[in-house]
Amino acid sequence: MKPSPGALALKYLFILLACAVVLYPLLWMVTMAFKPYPEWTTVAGLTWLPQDPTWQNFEFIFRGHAEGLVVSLDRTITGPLIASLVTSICGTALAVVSGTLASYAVVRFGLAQSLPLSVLQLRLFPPLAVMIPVMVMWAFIGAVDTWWGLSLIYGIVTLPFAFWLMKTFFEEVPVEIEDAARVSGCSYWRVFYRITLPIVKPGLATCALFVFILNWSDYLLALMLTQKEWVTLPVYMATLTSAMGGQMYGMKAALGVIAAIPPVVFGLMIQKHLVRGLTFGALKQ
Amino acid sequence: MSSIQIRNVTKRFGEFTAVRDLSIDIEEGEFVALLGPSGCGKTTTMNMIAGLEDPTEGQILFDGQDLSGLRIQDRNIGFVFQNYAIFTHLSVYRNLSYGLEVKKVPKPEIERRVQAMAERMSISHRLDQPASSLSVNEMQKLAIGRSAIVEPRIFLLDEPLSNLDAGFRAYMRAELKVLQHEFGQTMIYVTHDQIEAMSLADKIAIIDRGRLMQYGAPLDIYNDPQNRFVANFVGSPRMNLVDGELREERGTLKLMLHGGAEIPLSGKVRVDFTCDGSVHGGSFGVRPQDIYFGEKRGGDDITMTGKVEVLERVGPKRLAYLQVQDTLFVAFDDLDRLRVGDEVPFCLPSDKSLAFDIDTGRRLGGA
Amino acid sequence: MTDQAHTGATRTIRPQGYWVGVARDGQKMGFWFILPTFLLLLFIVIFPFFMQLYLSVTWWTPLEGIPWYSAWEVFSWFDNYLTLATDPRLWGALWRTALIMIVAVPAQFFLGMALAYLFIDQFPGRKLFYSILLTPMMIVPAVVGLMFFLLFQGTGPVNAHLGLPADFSWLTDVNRAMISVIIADIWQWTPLMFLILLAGMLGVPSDQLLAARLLGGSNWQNFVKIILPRMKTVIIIALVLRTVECFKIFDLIYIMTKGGPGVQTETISVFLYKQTFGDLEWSYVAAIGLTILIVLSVIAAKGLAYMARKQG
Amino acid sequence: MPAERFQYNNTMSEGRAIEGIKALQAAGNAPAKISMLLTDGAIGQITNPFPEGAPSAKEVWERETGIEIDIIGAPAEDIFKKVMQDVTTGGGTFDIYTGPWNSTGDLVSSGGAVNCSDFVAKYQPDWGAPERGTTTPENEKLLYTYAGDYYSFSLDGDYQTWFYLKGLYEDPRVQEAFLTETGAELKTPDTWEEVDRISKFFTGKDFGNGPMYGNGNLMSPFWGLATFYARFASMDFPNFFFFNEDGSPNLNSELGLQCAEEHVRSFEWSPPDALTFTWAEAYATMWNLQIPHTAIYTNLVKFGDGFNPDGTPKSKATGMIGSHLPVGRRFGDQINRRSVLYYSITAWISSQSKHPEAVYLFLQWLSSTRTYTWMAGNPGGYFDPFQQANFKEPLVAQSYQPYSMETIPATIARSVPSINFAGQTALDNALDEELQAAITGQKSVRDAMDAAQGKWEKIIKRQARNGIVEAIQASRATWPTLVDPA
Repeated sequence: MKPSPGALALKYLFILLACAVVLYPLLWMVTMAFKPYPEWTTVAGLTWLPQDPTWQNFEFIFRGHAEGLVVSLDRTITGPLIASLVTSICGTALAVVSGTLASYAVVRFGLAQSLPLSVLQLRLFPPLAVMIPVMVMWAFIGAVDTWWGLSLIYGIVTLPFAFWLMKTFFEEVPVEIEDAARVSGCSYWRVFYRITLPIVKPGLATCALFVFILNWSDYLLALMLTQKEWVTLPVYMATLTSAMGGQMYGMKAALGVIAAIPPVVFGLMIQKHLVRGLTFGALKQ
Repeated sequence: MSSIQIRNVTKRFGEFTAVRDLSIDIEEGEFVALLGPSGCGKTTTMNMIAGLEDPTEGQILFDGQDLSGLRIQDRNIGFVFQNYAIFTHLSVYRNLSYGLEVKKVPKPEIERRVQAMAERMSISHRLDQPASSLSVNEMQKLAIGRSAIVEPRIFLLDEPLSNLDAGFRAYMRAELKVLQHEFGQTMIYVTHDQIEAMSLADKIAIIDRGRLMQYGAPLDIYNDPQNRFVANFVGSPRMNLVDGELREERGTLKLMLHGGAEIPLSGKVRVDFTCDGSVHGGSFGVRPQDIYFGEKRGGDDITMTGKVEVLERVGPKRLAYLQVQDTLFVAFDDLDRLRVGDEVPFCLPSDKSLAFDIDTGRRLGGA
Repeated sequence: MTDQAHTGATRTIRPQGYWVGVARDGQKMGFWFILPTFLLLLFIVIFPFFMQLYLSVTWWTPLEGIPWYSAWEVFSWFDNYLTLATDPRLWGALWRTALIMIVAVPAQFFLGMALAYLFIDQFPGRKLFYSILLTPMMIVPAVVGLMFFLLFQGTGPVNAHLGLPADFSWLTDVNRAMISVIIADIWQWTPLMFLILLAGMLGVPSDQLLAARLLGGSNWQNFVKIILPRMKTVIIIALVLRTVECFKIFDLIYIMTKGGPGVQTETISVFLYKQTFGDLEWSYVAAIGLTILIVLSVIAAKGLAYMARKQG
Repeated sequence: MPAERFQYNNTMSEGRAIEGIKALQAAGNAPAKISMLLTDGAIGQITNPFPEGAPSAKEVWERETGIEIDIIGAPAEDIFKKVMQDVTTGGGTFDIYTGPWNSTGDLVSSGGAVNCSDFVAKYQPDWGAPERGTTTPENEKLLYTYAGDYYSFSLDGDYQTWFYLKGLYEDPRVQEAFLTETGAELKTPDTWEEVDRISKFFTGKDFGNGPMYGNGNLMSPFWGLATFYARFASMDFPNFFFFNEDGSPNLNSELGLQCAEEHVRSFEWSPPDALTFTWAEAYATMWNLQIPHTAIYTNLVKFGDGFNPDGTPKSKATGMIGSHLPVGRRFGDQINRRSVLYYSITAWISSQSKHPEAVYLFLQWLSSTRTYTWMAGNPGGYFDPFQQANFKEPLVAQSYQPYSMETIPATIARSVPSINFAGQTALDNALDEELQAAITGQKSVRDAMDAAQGKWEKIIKRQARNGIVEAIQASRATWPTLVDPA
């Protein structure tokens, strides 16, 4: 019962069309990153591939200046890149560790049965609705524009994902294995540490990558809680303008490409599990 | 109601050939079982009949007509899945009515037919309940009823009894037979259970590794297996099949068995073995119930002596395992007088014994 | 064999709290395990709630020259709440947020559903196409904003491809700015719908689909009567998820249009951002924030209760 | 120091600053580093060496004092958000904020800026020095003080100045076409009426450089307010104030409405993307010869007229640009030419700075007439000249073209201040939104101005206890009364 060739052709047509729509903006940004100034707009005619490909845009954001450009940057991409990495990783660690522990306790010990929903509610509210008190708190504890301050808020806002994702993974661990270990005299901690954790290790990795993507993607929190030392990539990208040239499209595109790569790579790696994370495990696979 | 002709059908999945050059003719109104060990290609065959798979080569004709251009939904084929594929999100009623609903049958008509079918399958009392609340047995009935209600041209059943508990299975086996008569429909039935096949089917197609081994009425297949595979597969307990080398010694043809025992051949079975001079290795087959103890009843019957190793009670009778050198024969101890350890003579009836070519598995001589 | 064979689930679902009351040392460890999450939750809930409650009944702004905790000096009763009820800009922002939800979420849903339907069965290239189609949702929203900002420039490729003049503006046109933003949102989030709906669709047991086809149902009939009803939960999850996220939309818009032209693309988040850092109306923002929190909490509670009732 | 003209000694403002720092250092009262939040387009002027072979201002300072200057850039439109973020979160990230001059009031009332009156008394900067400093003592007050005290350090001269394509105006083909179409001779405009007539004429015309747009003035959110305020100020003779004596706004008065009508109508003649333009895109339209004239920031010339070091022209418009006095309205035989001071990068000392005195001294050094003149000539950023000394400096004239050296000071003398008191951001935003609504056609001009008036009244009411009415009255006093004969 093969579909008719016509139906198949139509199907491919649709899929190719969808792929084209998906790739169109991406391609424009990627090629823009390699275009020199005169090709940034279509005034000189529409060209997909850079006519005169250049590393100038990348050179500029990494070195602060580039051959043939009058303008220069006071801060290169290095700081924001490190800031993005450090805060995303630390925020991820915080979310994954606390989320893992709490979800295990909920799944195995039946503690705090209301916790799953409370955690979920955290994700419901627009961050801007609570930003003022958060800023005041962060200022009070001296966390504004620090790596740990940003990591802390990242850890908090991505906690729901870590918690729910790990919950679904723990629910899949056959309790008999743990029982067996219990019977042979292991303490609860040993069972968790020696038996359960190794079993959910792939899940843990998935969860960590997933949470990392979320943290890396943040713009708003970094916009409000950083000033200079710990400005992250997306915030830095949005501020790239110059006195004479206005918007530096090429450089922004180069930055965009750099900022886009890690989540896309990680995302494709954990493709299979994405759906669980994004639906808070509500959708069993 | 249709007749079906399967013509030289081959199905390949990449490198793997699931069905090879299969030809079967199924008459209108016949009840045919596709029988074989798991993985033999019987389900693939059925899927091809249903149109779920296209044959790689060959044709499947319904009343002489090739339906391969037709979409599945237009073929009007009843199909009962192994796990029934009940629409668990719908009520029992909606399950039954689905096939009629989608064909835009008028409401009162649907109502009438659903009621009748529910009555027939004795699930009327559950019509309004969600199908997910049914027991397995009821699901089975629902699945059959759901397919039957649209009056399909043929009816395909994929291992329909395998999920049932033993008691209900026996009941359902009888019920299926009744249903088939009532519907009068061509039914094709896939099973790996030869007893089911033997007791239900008008005809059985035995399939092994994608090849049709034999196709015929159950008794014909039982009495007259055309090859060693069929002989081995059909019948319970299994036929004794002993392999050896044919040797002519002083005018007597003997089958020298591995391990030292030998069977002197005479009568019909001897003729069978000798009808093809090129055959050197043979397989001797005799059903346990044909072996007898005591006096030779026919002149050509073959007498052997063996030691009773084990006695096993099967229903009212006992099975005796007789050790002859390294070879084991199984026979019914119909007189109930054997004891373990006895050294007893027994007879193999020549005219009921079968001869096979050990290399090709082909039946030698025969009818 | 109840529903198990039909949901395709092969694993046994463990009861929650399997070890409840097993032993005290277990409980104790569970307590320590929960503590960090619990503290983080308290940390982010308690103080913000009370601070907003406090600020929202004053006129305090950072321009006041007194610290926020002295805000009682400019106590204003419910003035902020009265303002809020009649502030056309706030309601405009809410309406625009709703508009984005009303247009983008269904569009994402239908596109995602159509794509998912195409991906039910195997075909050559499926994996590759699947990966390509998922890419947008993994890209940093700020970068997506930048991409569409570039695309929709007068001198950008969209105009060039559509043969429109460079002065056909998108981001600065009253109506087209919103369209551009919605297009960007649809571009980024249709893949999420696709992902979830496909997972749901693949969860429909294939033999039931076959059975439906064999019974004579057309593809459309089977889709409506068999696939869709079975996907109900998944569909609800997908829609709720996108609606909630859509309500929060900020990055994309702030980078593409900063809420402009005028306030044409100003959503509730952009509005709050501008009020917070532009107009510095902190007490007013606190009142709005608190109202949003309360309204959303009530909706969430009602929704969950409804779901629970449906399931029970 | 690059040139004799920029050298200073202990008797000069810069020298006093350096001496002061040395004293502080000796007392252990100076930081090792001063961090400065700066509009990103201005950074080059502090960090780029200028002129050829000389060091940068930053290098000179660091060499003389050993105190490192750490500069953090932010986009001009958003910088004050960052400032307020730092103030409200008590981040203490920066010693120096910069931002629009207009925001001084907001910053001061939020307690974010240090009152420098004592330091000014102690170190005597030359901001108002005769012949070198601001054009008038009032101007010094306007730029450096708020509510009678010194808080701000002017680093810019954003008086909207008129530039036009002289080459185009003088083209006989253009002149003839203009005469035929309008019956008048094409010359630089004196009044807004003439501006609009010329704008209308050029829109859609092609004189060999593609179709033109008549209106080059900024119309976009935030930046477009300058255009509106300049037009507004000249509605009455000699001035039309934004607020009356009692603090009530004038937005939906008859003249206010007329001004808004004119402003909105002028968008017809603007480039279609004008609503997204920052000054940079607006400059480009003139550099590409797409607009005939504009009232805009003076560095339009610096980046677009003249030649690059390699000899190539800076833009297509090189050699074609001229400038003229602000336009106004004819009242009898007089014209009230008015421009507006809007944005104008200004520095403040963060009240969270741990070493305000040292930071003050750095800013005094930077903003004193010699250092500042030197920086104003540097093409690496957009700090614009505004001190008398600046206009006498050949390096500045080279950057800003000799024709600007007359018109800019003349424009300064005829400029009104835009809004600068606590609540300014809210006031400007409220008006801006309504203007944009009118320009984009979502509201009628009358509805928009009524709404803006309402919002302003509300803000004034709320800010009354913070002394906004007094601030308005003080501001009115600083408006120029100078008028020109017709």
